[in-house]
Amino acid sequence: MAEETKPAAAAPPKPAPPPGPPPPKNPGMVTFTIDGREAVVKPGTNIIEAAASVGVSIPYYCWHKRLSIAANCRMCLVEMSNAPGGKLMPACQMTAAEGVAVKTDSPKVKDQQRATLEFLLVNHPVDCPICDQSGECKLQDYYFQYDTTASRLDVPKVKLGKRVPLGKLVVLDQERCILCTRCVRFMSEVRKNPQLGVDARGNHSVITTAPGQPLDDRYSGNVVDLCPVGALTSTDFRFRGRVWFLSSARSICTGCARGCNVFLDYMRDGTYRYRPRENDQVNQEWMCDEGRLSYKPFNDGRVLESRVGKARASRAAAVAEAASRLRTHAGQGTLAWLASPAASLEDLLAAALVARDGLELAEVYVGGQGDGWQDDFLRRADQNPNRAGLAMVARAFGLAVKPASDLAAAVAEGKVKAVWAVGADLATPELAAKLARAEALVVQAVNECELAAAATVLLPASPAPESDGTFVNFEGRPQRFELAYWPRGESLPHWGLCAEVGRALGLSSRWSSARQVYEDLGRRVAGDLPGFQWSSLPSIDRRKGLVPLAAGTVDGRLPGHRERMPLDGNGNVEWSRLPNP
Amino acid sequence: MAKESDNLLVVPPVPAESPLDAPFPSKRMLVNLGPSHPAMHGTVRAVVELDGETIHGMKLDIGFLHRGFEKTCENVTWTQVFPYTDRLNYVSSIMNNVGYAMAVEKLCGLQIPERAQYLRVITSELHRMCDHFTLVSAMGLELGAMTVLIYGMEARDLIWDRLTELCGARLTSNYARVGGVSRDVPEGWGEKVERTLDRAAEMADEIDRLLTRNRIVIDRTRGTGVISRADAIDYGFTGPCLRASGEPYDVRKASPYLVYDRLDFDVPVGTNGDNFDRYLMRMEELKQSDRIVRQCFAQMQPGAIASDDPRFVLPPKPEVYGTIEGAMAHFKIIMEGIKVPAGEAYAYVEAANGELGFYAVSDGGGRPYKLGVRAPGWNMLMALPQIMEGHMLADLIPTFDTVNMIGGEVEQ
Amino acid sequence: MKRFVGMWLVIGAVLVGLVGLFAAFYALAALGARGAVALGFPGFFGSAIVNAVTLMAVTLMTVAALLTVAERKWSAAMQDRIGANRILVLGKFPLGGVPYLLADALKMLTKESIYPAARSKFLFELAPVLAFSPTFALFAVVPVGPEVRALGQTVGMWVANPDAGLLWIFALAGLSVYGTTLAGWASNSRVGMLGAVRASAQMISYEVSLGLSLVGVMIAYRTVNLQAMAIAQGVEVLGPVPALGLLLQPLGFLVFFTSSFAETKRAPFDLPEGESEIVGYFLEYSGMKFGLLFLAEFVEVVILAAVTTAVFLGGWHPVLFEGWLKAHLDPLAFGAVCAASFLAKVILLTWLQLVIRWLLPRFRYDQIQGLCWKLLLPGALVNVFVTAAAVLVDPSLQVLAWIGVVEIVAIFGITMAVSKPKAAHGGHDHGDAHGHAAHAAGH
Amino acid sequence: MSQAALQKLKERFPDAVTETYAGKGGDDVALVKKEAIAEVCRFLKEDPEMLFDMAPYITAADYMGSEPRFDVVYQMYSTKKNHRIRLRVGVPESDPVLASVTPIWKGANWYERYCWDMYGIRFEGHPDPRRLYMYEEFVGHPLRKDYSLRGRQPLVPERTVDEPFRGPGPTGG
Amino acid sequence: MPYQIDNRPADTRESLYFPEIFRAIGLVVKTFWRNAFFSRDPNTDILERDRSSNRVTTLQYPEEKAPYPAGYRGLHRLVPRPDGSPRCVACYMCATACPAQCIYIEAAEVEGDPIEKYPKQFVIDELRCVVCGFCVEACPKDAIRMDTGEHPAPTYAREGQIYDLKRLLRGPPVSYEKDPWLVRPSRLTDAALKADRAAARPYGTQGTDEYTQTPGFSVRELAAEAKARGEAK
Repeated sequence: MAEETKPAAAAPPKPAPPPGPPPPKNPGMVTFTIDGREAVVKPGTNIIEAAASVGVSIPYYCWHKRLSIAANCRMCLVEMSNAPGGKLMPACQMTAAEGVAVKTDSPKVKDQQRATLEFLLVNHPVDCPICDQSGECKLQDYYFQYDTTASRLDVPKVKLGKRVPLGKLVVLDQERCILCTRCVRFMSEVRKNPQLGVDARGNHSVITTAPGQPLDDRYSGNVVDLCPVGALTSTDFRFRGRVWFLSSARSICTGCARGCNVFLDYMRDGTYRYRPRENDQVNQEWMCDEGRLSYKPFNDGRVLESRVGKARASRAAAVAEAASRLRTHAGQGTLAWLASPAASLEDLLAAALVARDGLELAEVYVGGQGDGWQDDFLRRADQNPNRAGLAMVARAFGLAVKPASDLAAAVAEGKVKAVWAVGADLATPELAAKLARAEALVVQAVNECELAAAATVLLPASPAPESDGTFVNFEGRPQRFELAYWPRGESLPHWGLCAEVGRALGLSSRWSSARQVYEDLGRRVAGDLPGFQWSSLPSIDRRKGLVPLAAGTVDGRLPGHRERMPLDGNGNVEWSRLPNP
Repeated sequence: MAKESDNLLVVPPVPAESPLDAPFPSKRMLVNLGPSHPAMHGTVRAVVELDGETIHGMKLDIGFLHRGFEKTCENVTWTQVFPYTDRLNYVSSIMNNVGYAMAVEKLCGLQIPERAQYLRVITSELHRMCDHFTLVSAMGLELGAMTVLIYGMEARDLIWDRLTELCGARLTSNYARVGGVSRDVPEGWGEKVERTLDRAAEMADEIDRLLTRNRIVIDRTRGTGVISRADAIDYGFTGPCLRASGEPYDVRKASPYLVYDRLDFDVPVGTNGDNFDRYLMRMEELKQSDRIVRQCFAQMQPGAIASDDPRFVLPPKPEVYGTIEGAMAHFKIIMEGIKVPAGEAYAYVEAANGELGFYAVSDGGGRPYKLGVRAPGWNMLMALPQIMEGHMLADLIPTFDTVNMIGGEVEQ
Repeated sequence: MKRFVGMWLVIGAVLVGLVGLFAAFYALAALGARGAVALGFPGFFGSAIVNAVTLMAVTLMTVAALLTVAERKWSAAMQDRIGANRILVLGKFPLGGVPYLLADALKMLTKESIYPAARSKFLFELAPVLAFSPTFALFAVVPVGPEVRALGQTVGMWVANPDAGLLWIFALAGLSVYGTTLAGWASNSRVGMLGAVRASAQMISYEVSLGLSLVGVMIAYRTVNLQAMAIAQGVEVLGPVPALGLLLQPLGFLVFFTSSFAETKRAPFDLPEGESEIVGYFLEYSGMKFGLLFLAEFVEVVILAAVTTAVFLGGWHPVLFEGWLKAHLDPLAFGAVCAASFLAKVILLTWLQLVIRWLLPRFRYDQIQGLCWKLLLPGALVNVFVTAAAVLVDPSLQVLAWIGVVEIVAIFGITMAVSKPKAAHGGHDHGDAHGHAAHAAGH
Repeated sequence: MSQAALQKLKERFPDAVTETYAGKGGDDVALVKKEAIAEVCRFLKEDPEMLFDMAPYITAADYMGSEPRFDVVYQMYSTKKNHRIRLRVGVPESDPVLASVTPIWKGANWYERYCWDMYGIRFEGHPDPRRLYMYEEFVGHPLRKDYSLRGRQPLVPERTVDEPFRGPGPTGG
Repeated sequence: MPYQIDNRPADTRESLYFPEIFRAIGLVVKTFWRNAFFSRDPNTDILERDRSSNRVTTLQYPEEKAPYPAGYRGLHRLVPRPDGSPRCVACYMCATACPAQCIYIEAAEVEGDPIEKYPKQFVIDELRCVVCGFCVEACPKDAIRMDTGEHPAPTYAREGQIYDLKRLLRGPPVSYEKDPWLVRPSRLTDAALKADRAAARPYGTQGTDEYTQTPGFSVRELAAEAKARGEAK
């Protein structure tokens, strides 16, 4: 901001170009100018990307770098010195050529942009108030950036279907659609499952599925993200919140072992949606519908209070109770540790330390969700995000890994009388019923489930968005996720609960953040995670669409929000002052 | 001010020329005036060291009303700042609105329509009158003359009634907007205002007759709270308090903004820089404001009341209700705030108590990156310990009043 | 117009009521005298006891208490307001705010008394009593009405009639300083202490001019007995004009009135209170103790108005139609009319005090001393010398009366003369909205 | 408005004045090195062609992430010449100390205290370097961009205060 | 042009104190006389009062209320549609524009209606409200107004200041002339709509702000046409 009026560095005077086709300035690369700035790109790069590389943004709707080029929105037209007859050329379709001068801000281009926007808006309904897209809508952005002229509309708008359910997850508003066909191309090119198409002509063109055929692809949710306007919206997120109130955290989908990178959009202490986050090695920028909905357990059916037996107890009392029950069985061979592969690496590290040092255990039983479906695109059969991480931790602490069914058998035989379950997910209810017969069942659970219901001591655990942590996906790739909001209710992340249990057992486990856990114990697994830096999250712009609004409010609070978390002077939560005595 | 750093309790006795003038050896007394005290505007705390009734040291402790104005403004959109500026100098809120709007417009390079400029001047001057009425009547009150207070309040409230008709609220007017003002005048408002001005002038005349030539008032105010012209400038005094010291600096004349250069008004100037001059200054400025408002009504032409730049000004409601273009612009402005071009600007207006400046920094986003307020009362409050040195305790109160420190703006 | 007539009707009714009341008081005093005689005491003994109740406990306290309401209503009328009227009797009648009297008393009595921890315990309790009782006792020597023969007894409308009546007033007025000073000192508060110091300094200074201003009256009437003064003021001196203190001693009146104002510690002499500077000597008091201090002030207002009336405004003489009234009325009725007129004058004076109290700004500590020692005291001294000389020249007071007339005319003339600013200032007077041509030309 | 003054300043202090430019709306701005601020201010006040006699409005801004991090801004006005100038002084986070201009203008006093209070920029030679709004025990400087919006200040325990004005805070001692 | 104020010291006459004091007393006594002895003009518009005999400017508040001017920013209300449902579509613009964050909205979906969205919950915390009027300015539907000419009634408990949908939804269904959402196949005929609008009278007198005085909008007929066309289809 300080530089606003500083004179721009004067460009050095250019030598007169030699006659004839000049040799490439940078061999192997293409050198050309955009708005007077010189750009050097690989051959074959289109103008939009080339322009972006030198900080010039060209508006576009239909172009997408992972889809084929349609050039049908006409928003990206630019002036190119090599265009025949001075025609405006679509920047998405044109590749950079040596020595070409591209102009993106000439009056002609500006006029064209205005004309295109006006055209796109002629039939657009006045739906901003009820449209979920407003706030991250490219029509709004570009209108405000490139047009801002008032309407000259003097004809009725075309009336089309307002609420056409395409599939379970996607609903279409045909009036808002600008027919960029990104969704159509996604279905046919990426999914190779061409369920969407454009029907009819002219004003009556609409996106549609084949008659009687719903959009039931298992990756259909991606078309919602792809849609640059509010035509395709998610039935799941529909009307639940306004996007400018949402903040995003970089997170990892917990739906399967793939570990798709996602933005976790949250408001206050609720998760509102997942949006895929770009990572070429893992998920490009897609995710499956099932994963997209896998945030729901973060909000619903949570265990938020500690229980001893069926009675509510303070967390401190419950931890003491749990420790005393576990202690009586420790070293007797009648105690078992059941770990969930849905817990993060830090959770498991902390738990393993307590299990080995505090409870003198030498084996770990692995619970977790049972297998689901798998395909050759993203989805893995293993529905737990951190099974590989669990294996690493077990190896690091020298614990034998056994399946949960063995534990059920041992409990049934009476060999194991006490179970400490870190994470309560089990493949089948029967397994839970078998475990429930244990004399002492200390469960740290995120959600209410059979095992939680059967627990003799139940401690509330927090899911991924309420802590930092790491998941190791099926390929052994460690992926960090970050804290979105503070733990709800009385809950703590597993590592926090393990720290308390460990302290009650006489260990000196005093971690106050996942980072500390990793710094403390991470070196044990570091050999398995070459090159992994705990603090390095890929730095990607956190939000698409709207920039500000963590959330449009004076003190960072949302409308109607009330203080809940005890924070210290730096805005960090004071764990010691969390609501428990 | 050199004494500021000294410990209050060990101020050495003033050396006397003759033994008879030597101060009576007495123990000094430390008295806390405020933060809750009937005469402390807002919640200022003054620690006064007294020798008998004479002030030998004084320290001011402010911050009891600090609301974090700047921090708050950095976290709301440019538009949402307006209600907060209302609460700076809460007696004359529109001048704060206008000052802030001008700072933002300076950043945006925005020209506002002429009618809006006239409306800003009219409302500013009306609020200046409110402020001055409050001051002179409150000075009466603090000297003990209750009747004067009520007369002043009567006039002020009549003006506030007119402003209510215009902007919908008595005190928190929230009237100016980036690019103009929020509303046009109601039917017949001008004529009503002129009648109100007549009444206000009548009340001012009565206050004048009750106070000005009364010897008790002259004794109490003349020669008390004196600040010399050089000192006043050195302390950064502006407005009536500076002019009372003899320096004819008035932002409206020195660097005319809005339409002040088209209006015919004069700047009264005092000589002594004492309470009496400051009081008289306000009485004179009441008359000048009266002139300005009447001239504005005579000159003002119908027209737009807000700029039509769609980047900064909300589109007209018909467009929002009826067209997608309007709705989108409306949404963009409200969701993200006005995108003020990056840069920094300092805009200043002549508020009731002096130069009110806003130093605004934008990073190109929808919210102020930094918003500093140069509140005129700050400098005058700063000088108070020096002004009061050696005066009597009873003079502190009228001086406090005539420098007219407003807690809202000084403590932000 | 209805209200205009109504107000006068109310005033008339009040006056008539007062006449009736005082007639009753005379009768009661006579009964008391008879009773005393019957018991073998002198008659005035009984009438004094009855008068102590009727005058001091009833009349004085009622007037002082009503003054708290009057202060609100009268100040409201001055300030374009309505004043206290939200307590409605039978849900309908505000009765001019009089019910506030009861509400205030109830409030004062039921409020919690808050004590500063470091007070002087005994003196803190004592101070309000000390402040209240001497002022209260001042009223004992004020002659409210003439001596009248009723029910076979000669009774006066006073509690006591000592020969040294004025000296009693000085003495007791001097005592009331203690209450104020102790209140400020005993509460162990710095601002309270400041108030107390101011109060004592101010009251002691003003007692000097208060006393000196009355010396002239003493010389003129050759007495310090208040009743004798009242009688002396009924004597005609300039034709039909009686020898009122106001006529003989306009300067003395001004000095006395000002000084008595200072004695009551009311604006513009309310430095001990100075609610915008130091909150006053009673800062730490609450509940009924504050109420006593507060009431003491009002009692003082009434009493000093009464003394002023007795000394300067002709005492109980109705002045107008006095001869006619005396000739045509029963002595007791005449006495009642006199007493009522005395009270009417007292009310008029308290009203004047209130007007001044709401109107004028407060002095500063040094200015108040300056006013006393530099203006009032010389004025009073001059007055004493002039009076003495005039009386020496003409014991029939004619010369003194003429001097008084001259003084009154001078005061009136000086008041009506208007000082003009030296430099012409034109164009800025109000009402001349378009008269800015001079300045316009200047641009 | 006062390009001449700006020119003169630049000529007089070629090293200290790193840059001059006309800001938004024609404000004249000079970037001044922090070591020279007192000298520059004294010149501005006393030079017969400058005469910026009115006490400046001093405020600061926190450009977190850029270097120098803080920017102390002086808005000056001359009643004699009726011109204005703005000085901007970059202050690094590592050494947030500036020379005080209170000895030059008395009116700079509270503004400098304000900058200390709100931004943690210290002014050397200031006669009364206390906080302005906040109490002495206040932790942090609220207008810094990294000061938490939703944070809580630690409670100050009750204790005896010997010096009634300063309080028991760290500088009150 | 600067001119000197008249700040001369007190001259001999004035320094006698009493002349100016007597004059001031005279002025006040005159006022006292008028106010005490003549009746008050009870006109609620103070400016219009007859001041020749009595100058009192008091309003006896609960009995006499000064009418709030047309543009007064009073208590909020949500404007109903003619059928009684809120016109609000829960777009959160008001909540976004509110500098005090006093508006809380929960949106829900309307089944089988092109409006699609309505506020299931709309709460204004009047204790947090700073009465700036930005919510009204921000509303793209003319659904929230501050034209009630009232202010929040005092309550003993905080809860009383929490205004929910039920308390907010009131007043006449006045409308900005053009309401594009009315193109939905309403249960209301055009005639009934017209009658409703004719019957509906805004609070207070004629408004002066741009919302109440917006001129007719050219797309109005077009919407009707579109509706007709939709029915024809």
